[in-house]
Amino acid sequence: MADLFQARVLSNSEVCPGIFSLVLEEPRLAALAQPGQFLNIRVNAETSPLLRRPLSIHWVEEGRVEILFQAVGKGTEILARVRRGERLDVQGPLGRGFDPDPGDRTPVLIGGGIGIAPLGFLAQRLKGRKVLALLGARNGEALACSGGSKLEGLGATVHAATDDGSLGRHGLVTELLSEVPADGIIYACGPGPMLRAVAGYALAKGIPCQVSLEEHMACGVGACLGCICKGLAVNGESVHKRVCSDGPVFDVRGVDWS
Amino acid sequence: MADLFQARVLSNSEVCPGIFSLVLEEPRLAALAQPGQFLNIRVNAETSPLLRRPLSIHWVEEGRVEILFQAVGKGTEILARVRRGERLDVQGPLGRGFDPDPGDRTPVLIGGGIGIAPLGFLAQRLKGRKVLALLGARNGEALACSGGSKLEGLGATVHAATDDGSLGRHGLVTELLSEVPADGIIYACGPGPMLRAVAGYALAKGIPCQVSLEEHMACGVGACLGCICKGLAVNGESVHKRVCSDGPVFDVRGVDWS
Amino acid sequence: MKGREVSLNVNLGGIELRNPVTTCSGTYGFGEEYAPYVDPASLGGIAVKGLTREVRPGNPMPRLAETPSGMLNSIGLQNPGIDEFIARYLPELRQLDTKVLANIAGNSVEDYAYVTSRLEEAGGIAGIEVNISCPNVKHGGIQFGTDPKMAAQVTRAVRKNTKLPVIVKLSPNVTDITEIARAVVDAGADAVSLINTLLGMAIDIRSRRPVLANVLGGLSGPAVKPVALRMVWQVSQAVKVPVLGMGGILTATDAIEFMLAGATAVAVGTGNFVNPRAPLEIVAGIEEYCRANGVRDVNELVGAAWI
Amino acid sequence: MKGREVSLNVNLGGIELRNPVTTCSGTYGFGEEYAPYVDPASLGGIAVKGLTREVRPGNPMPRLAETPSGMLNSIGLQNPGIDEFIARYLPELRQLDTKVLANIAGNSVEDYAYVTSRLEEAGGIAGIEVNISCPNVKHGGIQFGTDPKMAAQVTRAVRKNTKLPVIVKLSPNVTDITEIARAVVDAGADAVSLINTLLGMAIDIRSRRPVLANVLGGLSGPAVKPVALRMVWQVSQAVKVPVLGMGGILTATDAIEFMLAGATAVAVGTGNFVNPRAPLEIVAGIEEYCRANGVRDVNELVGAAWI
Ligand SMILES: Cc1cc2nc3c(=O)[nH]c(=O)nc-3n(C[C@H](O)[C@H](O)[C@H](O)COP(=O)(O)OP(=O)(O)OC[C@H]3O[C@@H](n4cnc5c(N)ncnc54)[C@H](O)[C@@H]3O)c2cc1C
Ligand SMILES: Cc1cc2nc3c(=O)[nH]c(=O)nc-3n(C[C@H](O)[C@H](O)[C@H](O)COP(=O)(O)OP(=O)(O)OC[C@H]3O[C@@H](n4cnc5c(N)ncnc54)[C@H](O)[C@@H]3O)c2cc1C
Ligand SMILES: Cc1cc2nc3c(=O)[nH]c(=O)nc-3n(C[C@H](O)[C@H](O)[C@H](O)COP(=O)(O)O)c2cc1C
Ligand SMILES: Cc1cc2nc3c(=O)[nH]c(=O)nc-3n(C[C@H](O)[C@H](O)[C@H](O)COP(=O)(O)O)c2cc1C
Ligand code: FES
Ligand code: FES
Repeated sequence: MADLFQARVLSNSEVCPGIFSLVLEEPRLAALAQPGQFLNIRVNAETSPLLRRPLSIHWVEEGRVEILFQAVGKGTEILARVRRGERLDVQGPLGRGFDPDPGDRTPVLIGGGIGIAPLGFLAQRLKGRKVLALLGARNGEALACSGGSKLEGLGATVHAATDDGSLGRHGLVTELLSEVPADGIIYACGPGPMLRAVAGYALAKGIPCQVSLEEHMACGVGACLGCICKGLAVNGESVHKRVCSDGPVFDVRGVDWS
Repeated sequence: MADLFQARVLSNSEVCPGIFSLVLEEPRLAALAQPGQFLNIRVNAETSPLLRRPLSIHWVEEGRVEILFQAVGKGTEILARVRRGERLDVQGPLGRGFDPDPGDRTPVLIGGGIGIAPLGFLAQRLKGRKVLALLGARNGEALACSGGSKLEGLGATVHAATDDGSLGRHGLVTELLSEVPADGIIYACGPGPMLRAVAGYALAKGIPCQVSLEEHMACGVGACLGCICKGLAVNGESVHKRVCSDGPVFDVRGVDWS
Repeated sequence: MKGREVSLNVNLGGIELRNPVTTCSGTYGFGEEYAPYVDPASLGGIAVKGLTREVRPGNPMPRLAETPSGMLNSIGLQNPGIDEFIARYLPELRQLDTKVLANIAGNSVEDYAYVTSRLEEAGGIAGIEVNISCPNVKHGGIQFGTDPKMAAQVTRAVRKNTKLPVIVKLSPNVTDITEIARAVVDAGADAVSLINTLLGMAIDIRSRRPVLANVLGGLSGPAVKPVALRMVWQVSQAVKVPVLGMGGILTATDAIEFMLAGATAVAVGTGNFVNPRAPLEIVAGIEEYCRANGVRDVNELVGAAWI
Repeated sequence: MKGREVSLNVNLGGIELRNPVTTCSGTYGFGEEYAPYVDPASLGGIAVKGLTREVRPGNPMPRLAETPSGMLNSIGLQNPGIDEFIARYLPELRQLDTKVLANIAGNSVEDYAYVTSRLEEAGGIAGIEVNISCPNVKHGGIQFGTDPKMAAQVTRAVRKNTKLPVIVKLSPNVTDITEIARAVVDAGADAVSLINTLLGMAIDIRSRRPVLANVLGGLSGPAVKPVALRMVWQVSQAVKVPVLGMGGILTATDAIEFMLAGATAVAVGTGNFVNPRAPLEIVAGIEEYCRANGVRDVNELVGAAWI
């Protein structure tokens, strides 16, 4: 069950330009966390910015929880200035994460940009399995520090695509989709258009696939109905699902991609 | 003329419990500043707290401007966390300060609590004169670090009163008023009731007296009419004066104390 | 320093609350979402998401925008409809050891009457909060809440169909909120709640389009507190029934301000998103304030700032 | 990267502004207080503090309260009266290389007419902004600004007594601001400005009293921006005259949002207190935005977000 923590910041550092690694010491949170879940973090005690910021869990080890975030606006910029030793108001773990049991299928982790981050934690749980990772980022450095090197460290086979061609294929990660084996199971996180392409591919090929969606959030717990996506009920009817609490991870067959 | 500065923070430290010394490196501001003037400081880039915080100039030396502040609320608590090397959005110097020419009178500086702070800068400008200081604070430590020791360092004769009796008289600084010589000229800053008592004494004895008043402010430059005090025109009529721009320092004869 | 006991009970138009702290409709789901953080038994009550006769899918996305010290929402009353509510959510809500307010909305007076009688039959709720003010639904809220005659009409229809206490929730988007308050009280409201959201909007300068798909949305959060306090101050002095105050409450200080302004009880809305434990902290803070100030009964605070 | 010239001129109901950025009445004194930070010649115009027939001492202190992302004021229209204004302040204002708007208020239609004709005689101002909405003065603002008939009456009286452009400043404390806007435009307003402050209050839980001596005050600052934007959006589509938009503008992004919503020009109020250089930065930011987006004439932005 989720809870509120005044989590102690063990470290916060810019691991590559604009990307920060924030490590929290919080054993109970670490014990509860599941891959694909997120934290809802209050960035300061003031009323502006007002809302918490949702950030995925990137890594869990020895009672520590790490997140990776990109400083893109007010909230994440304030977060970038948090220092070791301070306490951070953290709510979580929230949402439904990945189903980390691939059965006898080959796990294929597909991540774009900072969307690679949550795949790190998933790979930790898949340890011992042969994992294929298809990763895309603006350049090799961003790819490595968004989680790419950690995936490699865990023994995953990483195929890369970068916008500037500095690592792997010069292009989009979706251009690597043909490398997904027929017996694969896809776990994907990244920008909307990437997920749409991945979902289309998986549905067409009949490959099981889970995607982690993103929406602006207010409550993060399913109470406000602000973060709706179009889902499909089992009977094929279009229904509203809450990204924060019915997701953020959805089976592609449960999402209305039309 | 006042201006806006992105002033570099040279140091910011808690000099005694709850009282902070903040030193800014800003030669042009230092050159413009007059004793009794204040700075209007934006405490963060967010919209809450929204308004700047007025803080008096405590000390000016070699292109550096020091303020002393008590952490009493949202704004000052944020200010307490500012670190060396950061830039602070500072507006000033603002307001009409003390008339620092005592003529042939003996300058008597009367300060209560953090109101001692601006008297430091005044004493710097009175250097070479025989200065008497009557200071009050909650205890000896607060008195010393609010500016008391700096005044002594400049050669002023300091008579103290403290709430806990840890230094000088056990009581209020106003109980020391009888020590003001008949040829004195009073410069006072502190809580409202203290200033009222000082003004009453000075008016009754015919001793020239300038007091620094305080009001909540919005603009700090005389534009909003939010910080009004009741003044007296030369003809004795009651008029509204702006504490921020007609003051904060007023001749006691120009204030309607009724 | 456990001093004397402070009595925190208040009576909101016939509903006995164990303390004056409740949660706002639309911000607390159906009571289960915040269960990990707050035991409903420690609250005066909770209000559920607005219910309508029919299933409502709500507005298209985006539905949210953050604003300085506030937020805009245009959820569009998404809800499963009264039947599904009674079948699926009410049984669990009945188990909660707190007072449950059913918030209702509709397109017509008949809709309000229908939903009311369904709730009356079903039983298990403590009172009905009538949303005459939701600014999101084109053929609904806005008209009822801004016209005293229509507001009274809805109130009468609800009143006629239930013995439960009726709380009418007022819109702040009016010239004179006391006029509407008087009208609904004359029509039988046992209490009034205020404020609903202020009508606002946001624009994205990149796309040069409104941020919300619905264009207009409701502003809530600390930004609106001064307006909400003013309206509670005005309404509580204009009518004899108790006021449930809301709008930007995040801390015990905020809640106490509302009570001093004349609110008998308060509700936390957007504040839950910022601090899920806010309602609990507010109960504790009110109790502490009372104790520190020698207040034995929290009702002494109600309207204590009136001149 | 100096690209093509961007034309920033706008016409506000007959007043040619060199750029769309002005300052709000009551927040910019009589034009001299912000001289150390902003050269008026770089602004479209400035509005002076509200002027009345008689000298007004204003309300008792305290007059200010800070609120989340906003502030309350109850200055109570303190001003030296129209005679002293003309004698003492107008000569210097005439020297400024910018358009000066005289903001006027009154207790009666006759007061407005009188102040208008005094300004007409005196000369040297670019237009008259008629404050029918100041919520602070018991026998003035509030009634005129919330009743379409009275708003029209004041507008006609001002119109009759001057050839200068007349801008009527609307109150946000109404059910339907487009109704008032239409009424004043039909009565001869050349432009409308909005919004004035939202009526609010604050309470001090220590003293258990309202913070402001006047109890109620006007809410301004970023907190009100979503409401102001919504009203500019509504009014600019409801009337044919240009809109001067204001309410919570602090940055160029804010100002551009107002123009996209339908404002021909904008005014910075509370924002000056936070950042005295805000108006300058906004002029620069609008120009930059235009250049980056291939906008040659700032008028292209006006209402560009309309659906
Ligand atoms: C479930 C979930 C998990 C996430 N995990 C991560 C993560 O691990 N690392 C990471 O860097 N980011 C993550 N994000 C995105 C992150 O929440 C946003 O970048 C952040 O909230 C922006 O806040 P800000 O105040 O810095 O930006 P703002 O100033 O609020 O906005 C800056 C820009 O970011 C956009 N933005 C704001 N909020 C969101 C949002 N919730 N989703 C998408 N765009 C947004 C705005 O539209 C704007 O363009 C996640 C989002 C969700 C919903
Ligand atoms: C001209 C002038 C010079 C000043 N010089 C100094 C100085 O040198 N050192 C120093 O420590 N303080 C000084 N002050 C007081 C200082 O401005 C306030 O303590 C500060 O603004 C409080 O801000 P906050 O956000 O921390 O408190 P808030 O959270 O805003 O309020 C906390 C408490 O402080 C009170 N308060 C807030 N603003 C003021 C104010 N302007 N005047 C009086 N009380 C206020 C509030 O009523 C409340 O009780 C000066 C004030 C003025 C007007
Ligand atoms: C996301 C959201 C949904 C809401 N839904 C409803 C609703 O269904 N019925 C209703 O009467 N009010 C609804 N409201 C209004 C709140 O109940 C409350 O009146 C308003 O938000 C002001 O309180 P706050 O500032 O504490 O949030 C909603 C508010 C928000 C933020
Ligand atoms: C301190 C203060 C004084 C004001 N005085 C006047 C006034 O005299 N006449 C008037 O029409 N509006 C007055 N206003 C309203 C502003 O002109 C403006 O409409 C309002 O503050 C909203 O803009 P803002 O949020 O940018 O401040 C005043 C506002 C403030 C904050
Ligand atoms: S963010 Fe509130 S329901 Fe998802
Ligand atoms: S603070 Fe605005 S006039 Fe003094």
